[in-house]
Amino acid sequence: MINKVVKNAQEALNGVENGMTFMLGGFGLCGIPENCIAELVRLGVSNLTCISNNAGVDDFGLGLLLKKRQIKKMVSSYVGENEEFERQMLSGELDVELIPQGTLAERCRATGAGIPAFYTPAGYGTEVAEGKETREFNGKMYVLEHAFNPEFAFVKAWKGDTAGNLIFKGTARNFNPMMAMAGKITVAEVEELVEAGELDPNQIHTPGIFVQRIFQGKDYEKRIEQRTVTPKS
Amino acid sequence: MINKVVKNAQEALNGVENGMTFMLGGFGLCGIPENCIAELVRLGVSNLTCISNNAGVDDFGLGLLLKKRQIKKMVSSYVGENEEFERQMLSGELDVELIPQGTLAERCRATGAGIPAFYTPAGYGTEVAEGKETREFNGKMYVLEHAFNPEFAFVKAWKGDTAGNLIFKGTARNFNPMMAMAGKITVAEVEELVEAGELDPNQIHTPGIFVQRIFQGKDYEKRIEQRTVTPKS
Amino acid sequence: MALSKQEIAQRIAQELQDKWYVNLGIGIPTLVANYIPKNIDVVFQSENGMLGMGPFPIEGEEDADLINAGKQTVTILKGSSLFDSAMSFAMIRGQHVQLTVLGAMEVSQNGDIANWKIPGKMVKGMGGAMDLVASAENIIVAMMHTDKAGASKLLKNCSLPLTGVNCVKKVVTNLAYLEIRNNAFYLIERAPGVSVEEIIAATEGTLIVEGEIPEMKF
Amino acid sequence: MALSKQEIAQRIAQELQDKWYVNLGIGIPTLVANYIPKNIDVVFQSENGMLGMGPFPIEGEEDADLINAGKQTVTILKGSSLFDSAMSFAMIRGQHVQLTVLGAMEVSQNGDIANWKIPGKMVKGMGGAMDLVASAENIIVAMMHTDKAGASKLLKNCSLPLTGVNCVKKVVTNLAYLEIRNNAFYLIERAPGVSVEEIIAATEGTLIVEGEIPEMKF
Repeated sequence: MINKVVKNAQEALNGVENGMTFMLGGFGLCGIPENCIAELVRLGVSNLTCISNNAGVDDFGLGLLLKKRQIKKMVSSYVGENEEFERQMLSGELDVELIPQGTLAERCRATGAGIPAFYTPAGYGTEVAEGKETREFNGKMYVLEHAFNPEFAFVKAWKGDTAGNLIFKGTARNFNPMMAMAGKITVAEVEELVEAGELDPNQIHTPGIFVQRIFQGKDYEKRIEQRTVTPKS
Repeated sequence: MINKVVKNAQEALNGVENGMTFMLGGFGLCGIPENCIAELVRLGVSNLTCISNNAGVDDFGLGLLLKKRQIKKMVSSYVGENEEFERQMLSGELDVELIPQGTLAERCRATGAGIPAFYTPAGYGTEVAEGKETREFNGKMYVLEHAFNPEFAFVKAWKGDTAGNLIFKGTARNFNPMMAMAGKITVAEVEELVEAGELDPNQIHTPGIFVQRIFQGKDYEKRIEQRTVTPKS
Repeated sequence: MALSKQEIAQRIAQELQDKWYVNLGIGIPTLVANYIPKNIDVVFQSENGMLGMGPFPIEGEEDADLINAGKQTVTILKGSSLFDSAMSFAMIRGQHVQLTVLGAMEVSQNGDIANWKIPGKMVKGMGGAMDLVASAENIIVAMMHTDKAGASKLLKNCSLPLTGVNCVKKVVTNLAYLEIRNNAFYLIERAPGVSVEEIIAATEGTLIVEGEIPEMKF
Repeated sequence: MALSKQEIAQRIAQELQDKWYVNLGIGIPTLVANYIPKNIDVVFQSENGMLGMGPFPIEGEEDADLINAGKQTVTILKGSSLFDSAMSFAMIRGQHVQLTVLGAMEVSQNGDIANWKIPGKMVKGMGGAMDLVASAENIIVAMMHTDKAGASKLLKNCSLPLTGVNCVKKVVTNLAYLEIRNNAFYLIERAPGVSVEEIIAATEGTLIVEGEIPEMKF
């Protein structure tokens, strides 16, 4: 089996440059590639376009890159948890493209699946559809949406093997599998890296073919945004 | 959790009528809904349109329906294992629409995913693209393909629970998950039906929302088409 | 008395039907889960990738890998399933989810809804709302009838950027339960103690009042 | 001597590169798996839903739930993964598979290929071939140079319904290894003992012969 293992985030991000377009997995702070983001901060690459459902919070996730002004443009569906983001956006420092969450997910999948474009009902009749082709199918209106073209995809998995196969946990799966499919170079960081053959082939979420580099992540913080609980009775 | 269990194939096929369009999972004879097919034969419904990657063999799988002339039209990608099929097709008794396998899979998924149409490169420049819209994206030509509109989908899973969640085994997965998404009524037959909660939620291939009826299958033959082996040394 | 947010949620819960899969938006809609009629089975879909969303975890059992679309820690139930965002929105766009409940800043009498952007002031993004409203067969909007200054939020035309067009069929506000059809709001029920006149005064869009309007029952 | 089917497969195997994912069609292409150079890692994709296809099972260990695209019983390897058909063709259309090897009834000098239908006589269907040839960056065709009657299958234009257009870059036949470019077949290697003249005689399409043509080495 082809071995995809690299030593660490530093080696995994080899080739990352200013001005590139990245996809980053995660929903809120759940399932984000913490190690890769930290390495992007360390590298100081700038003028980045980041495709990610959210933009982190002020002091974690993509918020770390925003604070250092490394991001030129965000492509997201919801960015409501980040004041620095809102400030940069309203002041015009940051270019922002907001797209419906399902369209974002499907565009990521399309990118990896060799589908250049597809029709979706989401956003028809709204400013999201402005300038886009619309079309009727069976009496309902749809918008034509296109694939992305990212240089790197950074994803975070629960378990991964040396062949690049990934298994995600809980709702930390979210955008990670589609983004893994979409990267020209896909980097996977995992909480637990095992030998090929240790994962059940029937239960793999992302087949290794989509992953170019995989490494054992470290120091996961896995911060919780809204700690909601039922009091012990 | 919503309970989807029905007693048997007979109850599961309630509402099936002449002239309907069905999807049937399976690749070759691997992962086909044996119990549902047997019940379709017993019911004797006719003038059916069947969307299925293959058409079975002369005396098993969809071949059983072909032999009884219950099928008016087949929508498939490969039908090379069935002499009765070839005879009916060449004589004009059977209407056949052959479409590329990846296009078939993606059209099934699109049907269930609310995507009315998408572009694929498969078949461009061939008779498959005749009469279809073609279009250039990034210097390459693509064909516009549409979703299906089946009344029932019949799928076969390895394990299923009372909530309709499904897990497939090996390459018996094939078209079953996308077809499960696509049926107005999706019937799942399973080798092992368990209580909700017994399957790992993280490892479910088809979430129960897509399944309207599920039943414990019986008498699985699971015939092998090409028994290829390495001799014991 | 105008309804509290809890009561709005409680009234909406009466619209749930047995065997429905339901997506609840952030805010008042989330509260609907607390008032499910005892005799029916419904399953909550969370668009970040969960079917069969359970209650908040017992204190100390929070799992950072198990959150809902509002980023709150939640639990799974027996029969739950977990999946990726493409699968999640396949369910939504493919109309496998029978009901969407969401909040709104404005609703118009032709069923348009605005809830994601105030130009120049606030842009949080639409999240999954545009997919939900463009796809769901049943959409109930949970909202205040008027803004803090008393201006109606049930309008002839929305003034804010739209989330979806011609999609909202039912609205439950602090004052009333209304249905949208024929380019008008039809008053179906009043909040207990709220008069038809108060509702007329609080509604900018065309309001149809046919016959006696009953009070909501809880 | 013209190559045997095994030798055609063996010559094609020399084109494999380290770390490639490869899809092998039914027939001669399947045999390529038997000749992988020792020093490289390649992974075979089977379009019915398997990555990391292993050899045929030991007698008695056949599993009806584990077959390849030719419906033959196979095995998995350490690091294999299993998936559905939509995922499988996502890999193929998305160009994650580096090489496709397949058979053909006809190939033309502009890279068209026909391999799925003989009008009025035989229609087995295209299976995954149209997706594969429309997507793969590297396509090698394994075929006989002529039909049983001696007529060339390397043509100016295909006469049979096409599987794909302008897609084939390399052809390995029982007589030769050829590359397709500039609307012509370029003769690169001869089968051992086969003369350039024999190949010219067996090729209907434009054949370019530049300099000395070496024999294949095994």
